[in-house]
Amino acid sequence: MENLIALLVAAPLLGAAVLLCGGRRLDRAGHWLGTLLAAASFGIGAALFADMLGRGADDRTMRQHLYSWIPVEGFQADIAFQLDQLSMTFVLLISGVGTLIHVYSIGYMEHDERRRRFFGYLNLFLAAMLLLVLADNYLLLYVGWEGVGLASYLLIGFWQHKPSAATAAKKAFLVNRVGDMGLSIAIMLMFTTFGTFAFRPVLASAGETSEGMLTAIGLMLLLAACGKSAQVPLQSWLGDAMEGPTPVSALIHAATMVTAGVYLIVRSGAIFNGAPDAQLVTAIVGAVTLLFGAVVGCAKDDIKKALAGSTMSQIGYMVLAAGLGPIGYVFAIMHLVTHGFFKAGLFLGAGSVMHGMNDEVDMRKYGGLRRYMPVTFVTFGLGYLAIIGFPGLSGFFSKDRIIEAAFAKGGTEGWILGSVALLGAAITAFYMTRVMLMTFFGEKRWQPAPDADAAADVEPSAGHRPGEMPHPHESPKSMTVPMIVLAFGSVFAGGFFAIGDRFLNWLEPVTGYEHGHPPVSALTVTLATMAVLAVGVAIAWAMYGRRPVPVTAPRGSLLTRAARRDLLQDDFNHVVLVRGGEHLTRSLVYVDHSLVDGVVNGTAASVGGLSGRLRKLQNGYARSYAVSMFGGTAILIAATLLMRAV
Amino acid sequence: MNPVNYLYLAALLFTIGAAGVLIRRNTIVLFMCVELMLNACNLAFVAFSRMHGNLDGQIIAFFTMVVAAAEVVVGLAIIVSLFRTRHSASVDDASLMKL
Amino acid sequence: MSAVAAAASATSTGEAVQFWILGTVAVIGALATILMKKAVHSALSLAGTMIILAVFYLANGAYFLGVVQVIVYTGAIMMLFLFVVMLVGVTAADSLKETIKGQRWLAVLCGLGFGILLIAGIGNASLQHFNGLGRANSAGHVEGLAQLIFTRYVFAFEVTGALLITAAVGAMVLTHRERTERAATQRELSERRVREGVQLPPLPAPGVYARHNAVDVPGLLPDGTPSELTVSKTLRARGQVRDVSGEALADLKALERRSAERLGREEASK
Amino acid sequence: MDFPLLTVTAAVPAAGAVLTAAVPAARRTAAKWLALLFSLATLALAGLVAARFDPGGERYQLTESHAWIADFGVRYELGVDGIGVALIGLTALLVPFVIAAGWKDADPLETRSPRWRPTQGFFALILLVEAMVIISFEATDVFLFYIFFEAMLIPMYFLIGGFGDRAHAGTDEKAAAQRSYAAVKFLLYNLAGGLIMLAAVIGLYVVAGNFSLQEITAARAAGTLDMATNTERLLFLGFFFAFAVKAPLWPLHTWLPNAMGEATAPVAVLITAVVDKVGTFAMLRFCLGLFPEASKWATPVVLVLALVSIVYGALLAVGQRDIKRLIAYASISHFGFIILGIFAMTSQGQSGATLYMVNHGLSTAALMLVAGFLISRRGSRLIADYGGVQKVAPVLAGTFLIGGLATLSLPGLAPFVSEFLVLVGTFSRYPVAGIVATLGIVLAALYTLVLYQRTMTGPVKEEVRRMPDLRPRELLVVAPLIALLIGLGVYPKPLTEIVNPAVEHTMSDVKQKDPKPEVAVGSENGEAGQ
Repeated sequence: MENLIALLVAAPLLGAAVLLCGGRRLDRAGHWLGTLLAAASFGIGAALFADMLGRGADDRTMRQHLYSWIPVEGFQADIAFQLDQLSMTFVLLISGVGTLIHVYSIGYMEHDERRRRFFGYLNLFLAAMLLLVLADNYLLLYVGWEGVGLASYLLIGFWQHKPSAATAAKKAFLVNRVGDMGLSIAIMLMFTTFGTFAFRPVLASAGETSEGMLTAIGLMLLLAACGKSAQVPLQSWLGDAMEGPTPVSALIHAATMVTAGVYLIVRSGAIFNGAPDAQLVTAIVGAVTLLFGAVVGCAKDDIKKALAGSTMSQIGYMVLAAGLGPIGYVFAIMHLVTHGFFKAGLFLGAGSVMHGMNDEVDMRKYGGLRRYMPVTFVTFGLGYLAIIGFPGLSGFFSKDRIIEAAFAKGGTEGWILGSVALLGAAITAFYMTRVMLMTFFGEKRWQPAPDADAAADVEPSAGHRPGEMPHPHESPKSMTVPMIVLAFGSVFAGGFFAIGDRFLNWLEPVTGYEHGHPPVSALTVTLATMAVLAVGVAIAWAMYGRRPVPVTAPRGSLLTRAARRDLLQDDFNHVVLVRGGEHLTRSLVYVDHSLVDGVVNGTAASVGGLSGRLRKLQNGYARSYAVSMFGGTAILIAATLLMRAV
Repeated sequence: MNPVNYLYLAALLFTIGAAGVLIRRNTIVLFMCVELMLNACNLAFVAFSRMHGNLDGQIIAFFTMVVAAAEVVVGLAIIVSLFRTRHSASVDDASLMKL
Repeated sequence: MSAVAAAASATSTGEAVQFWILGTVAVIGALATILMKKAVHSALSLAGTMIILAVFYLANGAYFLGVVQVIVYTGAIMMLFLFVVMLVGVTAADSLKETIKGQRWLAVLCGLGFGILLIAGIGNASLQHFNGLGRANSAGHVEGLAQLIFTRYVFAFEVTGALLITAAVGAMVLTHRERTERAATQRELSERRVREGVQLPPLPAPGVYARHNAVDVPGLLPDGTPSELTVSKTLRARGQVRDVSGEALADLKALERRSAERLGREEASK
Repeated sequence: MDFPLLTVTAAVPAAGAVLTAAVPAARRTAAKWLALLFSLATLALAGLVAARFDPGGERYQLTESHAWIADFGVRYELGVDGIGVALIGLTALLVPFVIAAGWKDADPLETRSPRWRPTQGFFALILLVEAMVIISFEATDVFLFYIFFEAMLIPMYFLIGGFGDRAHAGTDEKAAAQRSYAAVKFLLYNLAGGLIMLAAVIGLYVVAGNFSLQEITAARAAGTLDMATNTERLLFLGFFFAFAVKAPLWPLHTWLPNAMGEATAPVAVLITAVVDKVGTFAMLRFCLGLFPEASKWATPVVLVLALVSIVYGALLAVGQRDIKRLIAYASISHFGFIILGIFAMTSQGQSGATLYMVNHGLSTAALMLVAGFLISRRGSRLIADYGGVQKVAPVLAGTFLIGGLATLSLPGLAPFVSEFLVLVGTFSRYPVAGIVATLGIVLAALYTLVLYQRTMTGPVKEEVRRMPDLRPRELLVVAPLIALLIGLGVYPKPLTEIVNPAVEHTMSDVKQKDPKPEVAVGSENGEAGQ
């Protein structure tokens, strides 16, 4: 069975290669091929899962060594895979959700002339993401890590003719590169410390090095995770990434890629366990992002950006949980999986709504859609209930455990982290209710499609004409079926995992687990969560359910306006990094031209000038030459006399 | 009187001649200055001859004279042809050597 | 200085007197050579200096050279100079104004430096012994020279001969102008004049007959102004045209004054 | 005596140059094919060299040695180690692409005059450069190396100055002036370096008594040849200066943007991917081999200069408005990495630097050639003149993107392997330098993506609306390069196998050992590697 692991990656990679190099001949069948290969990957994953379930808990790790990748003295990097329970979880999530989204895209991208390429990119993403979770060393993980970055770049910028999309893609890649710097430094640190960067030896001997070194490695890994998982301070790209087609947002920027950071932290648990400082920083980053994303989510009128804020916030929960150490790892992953279901479902629902509304993304121009799009409404509603943590649904189980674990961290930080998590839950309830109410309830606030000038800014997937009023309609089967499947996951996954601690037992051999002792009882935490949840929903109802929503956004408070602008982080980046960078490069161009080149050109010019002067001595007058001759003779005589005198 | 004085005189005449070469522009005068320099040398040679008590210095002076004669012949011919083409006897007019 | 050395290096008082007087004159002559405006004057000064040098040669026992100096240098070479000066223009005076920037200062500086160094060098050398030519001239002075020239310096002598011949040929080649085309005949010349139509008749004669007996005086036009055309091209090129128009007027004035004087005297005598 | 394979490998392109130059004016297509044929023959010979080279064997193989100038101990000595084989392979590989990409570059210069044969001249010069570069990689006699190191300037000068880029914003006269400025600058910079090196070469002879690299290295290793510390340092500086100009290292780099900007894209590839490699190669072979102690002495300064090159080159690349100059500055940044790897003096760093030389050649060739195709279509080198090309010419845009991704060292493409090796190698000995160098990763992404965004994405500009996609000839040039980039990125083992022994020898020359990891888990790792 081990030998099948490579096929998990190979299948979608083959799809990407064929679809991207195949040319227009494949235009008609390309999307089926892509979907098929994604499904094949899922099938192989399922087979391996079945095989793994058949083994004992300690014997579940499978390995496959393909070949030595970079054989250099003292440096061994292998193309080798490791499939354990943690990787397996991800494989199933990635290939499962991935396949569903392939199916969804068949309908969503129907009108796009470049659909073949879209599927090629999606396959490329799947391959890279699977490589990321299957790698048995950090360097190979890095390959997948950058690979998903590339796929994300290509997919965000899929509609490249839109300058905003191209810019967003570039921004995503660049911000991720900053994170990648962290990862590469972490790998270099590992290499100098352990002489290797394969998971097994590094994690096994993590305890043998100093805590300072582990903290350094941990912080660098955290930097990488921040870039990929859009955590503060590297979160700014995620909102812009919503320029990509909606299935991309669902797959990459909600369910899978952005959770890679969590995977990285959990995978490197042994390192973090030895570095409490790094853990604390991780938890703080998670908590800050949790609030940050939630606040941003409250202010956005763009449905996808509101969901993006929510994604950020939910990943903040996961990072927070991962930062808690062994008491949180399992719940981080559990929340990751349930989040994968409901957030993908929510995004697909948003895509469906946009599909029916002439690609309008402004929620203020929605309203009352529940009657026109019943399936979307129901699936989106279930996802909504799941994310806010409605009792019994997925989010309830996973989020509740994280809040509990945060309190269980103990001490002041436990209280602070727990309260932040609790507060986050309230805000989540608020903004998700807001999205729900603005989209599906209330009166119709539909607007005619923007005119041709603005049309360039709109996703061209649906063939609508400018100036036309939207005719909301339910999406085709290829789109609704994945939504339904994901809705099932949103409803039942949490319960399935949590009841009987199934998920805990499954992952514990890999991540380890220790039971925390929260200062308050688990029931209290649950009840408190329920209470803040109710408050959040109630406030949202009061603001958006009871009274009509204005079509143009009110000016709002200072916080709202800041939140609309992503809490001014972009402005900060713009002023400090972009402007500063521009000035730096411009002045360096000047320096290069005038100083570095100037010195050389100046030398040349002064030699030329000196020659010009000397040339003037050559005036053609025989008498002048005679003077120099005569002077020369005099000097020679003087020299002779001097020599004699000496 | 110390016969070395002849040498001093020769040196003085030589220097005057050289200065003349540098100062004068008229090719003919310039040439005369060259002759003056040559004569100064001859004087020195003759004085040396007397000092050393052999005739070699005089022989050299003699050769110098012959060579000077040849030189004058050719030099004056050059001056004449130069004057024919340029209508000027100034050395500064023959300054085509400059860049 | 020891007495013996002093005696060996001493010369007669007569020679000393001669040296100081003639030496001074030689230096003055040399200075005049380089400072005189007119080439003729320079040549004459140089000739003088050379004659004095001939005397010094004689004083130093180089009788042959002294004579040769007078005959060859002063007699032949300097005459050659004078011929050339005449060819080029006797009266043409040089402007002593320096045209090359800094040349004169540099020349003076170099000259002074060089001279001082030379004199210092001579002073520095240990030239105290004066052997005299007594032994060398024992077989007769000219014979002694001849013996050296035809034995030790015979090759140099031969080469000098070759040099002289070469110089003579070179001088001829340099001054000789090969005719590259047939000389125009009288007929062709007149035809060209007619064709160009600038000056059909022969050029007007210089003012030789009217007032003056030299060819450098231009003929006067009816209004009394001199005509350049009447003077030879060479003189014009040299700028040696003499303007005598003023002279004529002055003469006229003088005539009038004299006549007035005479008349006045006559009037006075009345 | 064995078949003189190395001589023949260098002689074939030289003969090709002569024959190409002799083709009559009317048959210029024949000249092109002839040149291509000879470059392919050279490639085959280079393949043979690689095949006959035994990685486990002697340090220098396929050696040839003949007396040349006996009075000065100059010998005609050739021999290759793994690094040489890799770089000869790179050169022989790239030149056919350069010729194919420059197929029509000399056409605008053609006139009706039967005497004036620019096409023949262009291709003959390219082959001449190839011959000289190959023999530089082969020479194990310092003097022999020096001669060809300098001689290759002459054909390069004519290639830059005589066959410049026609795409120019200014008037023809201005363009010609800039071209000749670039060519003269190239020549003067490199000549200055070369002159200083000549002094050092003579100095080396005075000290060592011969020019043989092998003998001197052996004598130094055996301790029979002592150099005074200062002498060694001065000689090292003399050699290093010439190589740093050629490489080019900050602040001696300013000739490169001019030369690459003004030359046509294939010639620019020749400059940066082939000729400049002689500089870095020579640092590894001559500076480290002949003057190990002085190299260690100079390491801190060289590392700082390399770091400055990396960051400075990248920042300037961001600020460029001209596509080709941007690539030139990116190259300066990459050369910084190569030099960093060489002077980090770890086996990872040096293996990485050697791989980097090859991979940088491939990636820059891919990016530059596609940029050249792009420029030839629009007739402008300014980034601002493009926009939305992706929409009208997707294949061109795609290949451009892959070239760009290779330049930014995306994992999975060949440059990543080398860049990471350099970084790890540097980091393990000089952590701060390693961290500063990683900044280059971010900046590389910045300039590449900015370039791609501004030229390829966004609304389609009116001037590029009719731009044709890549033609078959052009695709044929780019596709193998891209395939190689991917292939060597995924499976670099053939290359590392050749290079590793040579690196070990160099490491023993400088008597350096890799730093040991803090926690010894090496045995377990080795097990995992099986």
